[in-house]
Amino acid sequence: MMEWLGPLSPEEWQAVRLSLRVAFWAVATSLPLAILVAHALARWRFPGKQVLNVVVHLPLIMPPVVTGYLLLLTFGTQGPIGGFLQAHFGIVFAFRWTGAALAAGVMAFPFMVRAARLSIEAVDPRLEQAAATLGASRAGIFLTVTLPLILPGIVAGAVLGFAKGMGEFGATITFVSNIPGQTQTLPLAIDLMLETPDGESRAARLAVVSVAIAASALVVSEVVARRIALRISGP
Amino acid sequence: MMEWLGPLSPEEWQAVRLSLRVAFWAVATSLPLAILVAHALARWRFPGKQVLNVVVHLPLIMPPVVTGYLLLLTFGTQGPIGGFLQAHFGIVFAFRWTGAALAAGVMAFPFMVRAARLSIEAVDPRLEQAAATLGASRAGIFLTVTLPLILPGIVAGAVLGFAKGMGEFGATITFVSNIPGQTQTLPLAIDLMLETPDGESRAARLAVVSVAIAASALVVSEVVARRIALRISGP
Amino acid sequence: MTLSVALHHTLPGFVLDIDVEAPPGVTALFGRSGSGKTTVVQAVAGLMRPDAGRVVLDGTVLMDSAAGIWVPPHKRRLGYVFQEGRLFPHLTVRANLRYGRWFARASRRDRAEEARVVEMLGIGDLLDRRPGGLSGGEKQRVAIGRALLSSPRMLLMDEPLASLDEARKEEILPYLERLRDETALPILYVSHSVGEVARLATTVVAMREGRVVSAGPAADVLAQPQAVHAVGLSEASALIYARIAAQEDDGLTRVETSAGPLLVPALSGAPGTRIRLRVHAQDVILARGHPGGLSALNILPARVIAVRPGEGPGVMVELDVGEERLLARITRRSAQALGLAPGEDCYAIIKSLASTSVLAGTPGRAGPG
Amino acid sequence: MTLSVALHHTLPGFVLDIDVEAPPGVTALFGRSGSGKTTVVQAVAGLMRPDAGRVVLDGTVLMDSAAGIWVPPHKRRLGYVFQEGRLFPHLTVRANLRYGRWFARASRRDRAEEARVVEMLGIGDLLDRRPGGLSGGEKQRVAIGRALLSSPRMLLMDEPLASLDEARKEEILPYLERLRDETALPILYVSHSVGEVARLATTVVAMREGRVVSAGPAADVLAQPQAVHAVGLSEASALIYARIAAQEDDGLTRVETSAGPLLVPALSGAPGTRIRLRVHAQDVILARGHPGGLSALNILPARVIAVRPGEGPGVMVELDVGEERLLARITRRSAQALGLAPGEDCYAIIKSLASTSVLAGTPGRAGPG
Amino acid sequence: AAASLTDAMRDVAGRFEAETGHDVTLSLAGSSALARQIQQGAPADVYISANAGWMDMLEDDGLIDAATRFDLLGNAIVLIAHGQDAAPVEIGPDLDLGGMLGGGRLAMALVEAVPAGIYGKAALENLGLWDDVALQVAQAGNVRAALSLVATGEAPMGIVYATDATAEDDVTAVATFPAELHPPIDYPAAAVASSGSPVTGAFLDFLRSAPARAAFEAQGFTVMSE
Ligand SMILES: Nc1ncnc2c1ncn2[C@@H]1O[C@H](COP(=O)(O)OP(=O)(O)OP(=O)(O)O)[C@@H](O)[C@H]1O
Ligand SMILES: Nc1ncnc2c1ncn2[C@@H]1O[C@H](COP(=O)(O)OP(=O)(O)OP(=O)(O)O)[C@@H](O)[C@H]1O
Ligand SMILES: [Mg+2]
Ligand SMILES: [Mg+2]
Repeated sequence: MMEWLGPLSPEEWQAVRLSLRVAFWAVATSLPLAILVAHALARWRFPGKQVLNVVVHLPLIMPPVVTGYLLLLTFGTQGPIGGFLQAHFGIVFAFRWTGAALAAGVMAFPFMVRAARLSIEAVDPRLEQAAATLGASRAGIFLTVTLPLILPGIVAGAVLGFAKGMGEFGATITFVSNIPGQTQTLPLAIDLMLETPDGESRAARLAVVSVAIAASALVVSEVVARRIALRISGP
Repeated sequence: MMEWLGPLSPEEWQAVRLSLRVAFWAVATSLPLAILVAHALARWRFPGKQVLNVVVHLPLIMPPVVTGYLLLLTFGTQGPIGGFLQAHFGIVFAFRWTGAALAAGVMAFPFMVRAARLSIEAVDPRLEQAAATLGASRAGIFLTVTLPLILPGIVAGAVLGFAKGMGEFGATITFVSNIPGQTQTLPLAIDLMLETPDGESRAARLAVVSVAIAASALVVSEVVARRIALRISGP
Repeated sequence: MTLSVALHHTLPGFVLDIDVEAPPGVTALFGRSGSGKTTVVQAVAGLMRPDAGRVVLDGTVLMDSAAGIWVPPHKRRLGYVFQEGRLFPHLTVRANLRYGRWFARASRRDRAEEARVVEMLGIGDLLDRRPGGLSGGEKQRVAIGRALLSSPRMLLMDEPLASLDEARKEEILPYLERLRDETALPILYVSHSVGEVARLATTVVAMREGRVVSAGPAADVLAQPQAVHAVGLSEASALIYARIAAQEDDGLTRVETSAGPLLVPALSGAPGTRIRLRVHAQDVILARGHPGGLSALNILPARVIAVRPGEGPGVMVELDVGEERLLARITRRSAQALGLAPGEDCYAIIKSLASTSVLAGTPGRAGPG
Repeated sequence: MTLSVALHHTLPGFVLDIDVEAPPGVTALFGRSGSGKTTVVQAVAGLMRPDAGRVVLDGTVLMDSAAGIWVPPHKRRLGYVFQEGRLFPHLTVRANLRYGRWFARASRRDRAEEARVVEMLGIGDLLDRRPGGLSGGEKQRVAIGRALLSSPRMLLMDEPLASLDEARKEEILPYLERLRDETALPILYVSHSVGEVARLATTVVAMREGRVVSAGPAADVLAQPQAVHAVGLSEASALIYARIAAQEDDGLTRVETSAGPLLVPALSGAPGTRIRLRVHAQDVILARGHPGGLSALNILPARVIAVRPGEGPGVMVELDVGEERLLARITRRSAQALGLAPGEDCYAIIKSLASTSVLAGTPGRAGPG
Repeated sequence: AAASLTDAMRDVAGRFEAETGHDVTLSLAGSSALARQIQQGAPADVYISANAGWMDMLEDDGLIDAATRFDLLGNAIVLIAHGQDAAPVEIGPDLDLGGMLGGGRLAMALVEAVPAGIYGKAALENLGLWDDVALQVAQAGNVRAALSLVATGEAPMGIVYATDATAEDDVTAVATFPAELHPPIDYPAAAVASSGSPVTGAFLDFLRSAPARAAFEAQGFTVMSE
């Protein structure tokens, strides 16, 4: 029981820090792409739109292990993209925290796209038209009208993605394994503890930490989103 | 290679049917609650709103294994709720497909709530006010104005939930184990194949089936949602 | 039914503070943009909770901040025509029109009433369409119909006719007059058009920066200098009461006023029906002697009560004609040339009787005196 | 700059089919609700793609379905005041006003211009607020300001003043007149108010059910019977041209018309400035002999051209006064009593000169003849 | 290394580091995931599998240095029951397993995939009991999950590794399956073929050393003698 109250071990701290880093970068790097894809799905017309839509949702549909395995096949050092990136840019995903971030980003992607898309669809196209008559180009309209109006939805989506990134397990362990200090995020650490005799209470403690972090992010995002929404509808 | 072309084995068919049933019921039973919770989060004011919000998101934040474990502790035959339901209503979740549906529903819940909530927040409250002046009570307003207006978002959320239900693995196996014909959904069957040396090709085949089903649902939902949206904004 | 509204509400940069009693009939809220008219209407509808206040409709307390009474909007049964449409985008025009009936306790109004409203508003062709593709004026007409058909206890209309053409207004105004007179439905009416107000209003409440500058019977307020300020000088007018005497052969109607007979364009109404005429101050020409050989048919003997100089080259001459009061806006130059001064007699030539409204339902005169 | 618009577009239950040329100045689109005015404006702005058509602004082809030319809306540089506001809810009023400048190639208009517009629209107090809490009229004023300040090549205004009070209109209309005259900014103006149209429009296009029923110089169209129908009988009026002669001591301005001098309320403008007067048919009284002792200062000799009977008890008398044409709406009874017939001489007594607008920038008369 | 070796391997790795000064990076996941990662070029030096099958597969693919392969550890599987003091039973063909379950579930790890499940199924088959209970088996994702099912009482009985059974208070190992009933439970270790590290061999040797043996035995494993 003392364990409950005691401070986290250095290794546990490491997992916490790593999870934060992984979830943050997962969201930070994939969010812009998610918004772009959401905009395309909501407002553009192009052939293959439905295909793009399905591809975006794949990580959600497939068992995470399959996603992780596919990531391993494509972004591993032997994979076509992974090999290319390693050869030309020195970017390695395999068994690095970057790979964990990639896995978390991929898994969180559908949620961010969904949130952004629902928000974009709720923007009154007549406002965008008004912006066009005032001289704003498509990109200008997006940056000055659409984006500010969907910010609450984006914040919601980002936090959803962050939470998902904090909790992502299956694809991560399949893709980059469980290497303490490098790819052992909180969920992996928790899982490992659950696999270990007597690990439950330590696992529970880490789970609480994990939940606390994601919950704080959630609450903060609520406040931020509400403030933005108020600014839009308020005086 | 022949395997690729051959028909699914009876056991695989069973997994497909089971997955469909599980995902369908997971969505069907939790969607109304998700809409209610989304409405509460979007429009009501009550103490503990943030707590509810965090609770709703827990399945997303926690590693699925932990969620499954918690489900086992509460909805298992020995758990407080599971025991109660079994004693008074004869409802058993443990090691049944109903348990798989429960796990899928719980895991899909945050997505459905998010989608419904974003849609509700996009409904112009002035329309709801107008309905009130015309004599509609809070429930009347919800049913005649809010709900029809958020239908596209609800459809999107439901399909997201369905896709998640089709892909849910960690919580399901932890809660109801892998019992062929009873709880062995597609992801569990795929996982089993992946755990077996040389199981990849069979796993891939099932993964394709799984993706095809969810993708069809996605495409159909897109069409439905677009039609509803057109009806709203169109002539 | 009477409506009494006392409100106090503070917004950043704007304080609403009013206390008005509206007798039965149409109460017009009048005032410049941003003076708080919509805010008042919203408070009556229950869509805005004022810091403090009390709203009583015909003895029913709709809200009373002191007593903690708050009737929710859907129980108030007020038909609200919003300044900005607010049609339900997912419903057809027909379903929009019938929306209120779904919730009305009794569906008092029947199909015939619906058909009549649809016909009057000219929206018969739109019934199966959705609001998305309607033109601005079409939307507004559907919104009016929706409020009318919700069996309201009172109508709240916020600039309902602003986006409509004159011809359409001419079709809707008589309907509102009938509502006022025949069904005695109280109406709170916001408008910038003095024409509409003069024609419809029993009571006028002139507002300015959240306060009431003058309130009272339409005839009195519209003739008041401070109200005239709110109204705009060129719109100043007098309301005089008359009684239909006879329908003449050539389509004119002869009415009897306390100052003598007048001929007005055809008015429906049996002899004896009480009516109200709006006489634009700008439409009155004054003459010292009785002028002959003019195309103007209406010439009334009058006595000058006052000559009020304005800011510009004009003066406002207040006249006694019989028991009525008339306003004439003429140039100072003419006033001097004609030697008009209080007590002098003259003739008022009335060119056009801008709006005439039948007052069938109003028992007796609605003003003091 | 001239605008030429030819459009053909089919909607379920509505066919738009127009082809109009608009010379420089203000072109008013006039017609009943649902006649297709907004659709035309949207096509000009590029917010609607007609089935077929061609829009040319001053030589620049904005769209041509036959040639496959399509200039996207943001490259057209048209300042559009929408019928329904469309302010950006996330931006302050100030940012809304400046929005167009962010994208204007050159920020031609400076701070002074902005201050002037803000002052004219009376929105100085609102600059730091967001549109959410603005009143209906305030929103509309900001929308006008936003369009004005976007350095447009042309203004498209869809009922811009509908929700404003008379006093505010009186502040905005002169500004629009100045724009028309001084900067020669072409304006496509939709309005239901004949007053506004008569005052502003160089050209009037009367529409009905998606078609043009008459188009041409304002003076001509507003006097036409079929246009009068679109306008509403009570709004029929003539436009006559005049030149400022002198400013009198008592605040009146003496203007010279081809038929003789008239006195009008103070008009700014140097002697010699060309102006246009709108004379409401209803404001004209006719007399056989020269009437004396009247408060009306403006009496012009006239000759009857035609006496057109209407549907009711009234007739429309068309008159020659000097080189101008005047309309008088009087009762049939008076017409008979006075023996008015084509060719007869009489006097036209003009009570009020409803709207007068200065035509400083217009070189010569804008109509044919 | 296989996830089930977590604590033992941490201990061993710590001792190795202390002794030699070399850093050891542990990658702990399911044997299958690790095998696939090695297939995809994971920069691993030593692979310790909980399942000979995956090691065989890598060996067939030439991804491990077959010469270095040896069976590191052994384990036993036990029958466990819920509760602190369930009565011991005798394993034999006439064991009334169905009766003991009383309609409840027999918790095992995946019987087709996870070694503990495979061994358990083999043992039951050899006893002729499999067909009786096959429909009552709840296959958990791993041994620990099966253990949890019994610990919570969700399943009255289960089959797990002896090493796991000792860890849980709420279960009692009521019998140990004789080793001859199932294929040998071994944890093979081998050097990965692509390993470039000079200390790979030293580490493999260390795994067989006395300190390592002590560490493994402390966790309940039997260390296979050469
Ligand atoms: N949330 C708010 N914060 C600050 N001021 C507000 C807010 N809401 C309304 N106001 C101000 O209150 C005043 C009254 O608004 P209201 O809508 O009642 O005006 P109105 O008389 O209806 O005007 P209009 O004729 O333009 O519709 C306006 O000046 C408006 O800017
Ligand atoms: N999508 C559509 N489908 C069918 N009819 C349409 C559609 N969009 C517009 N219309 C019709 O086209 C006609 C012209 O509309 P428009 O908005 O141009 O009218 P308007 O002249 O601006 O009227 P108002 O003065 O009321 O604003 C209307 O009758 C309208 O109902
Ligand atoms: Mg208002
Ligand atoms: Mg329009």
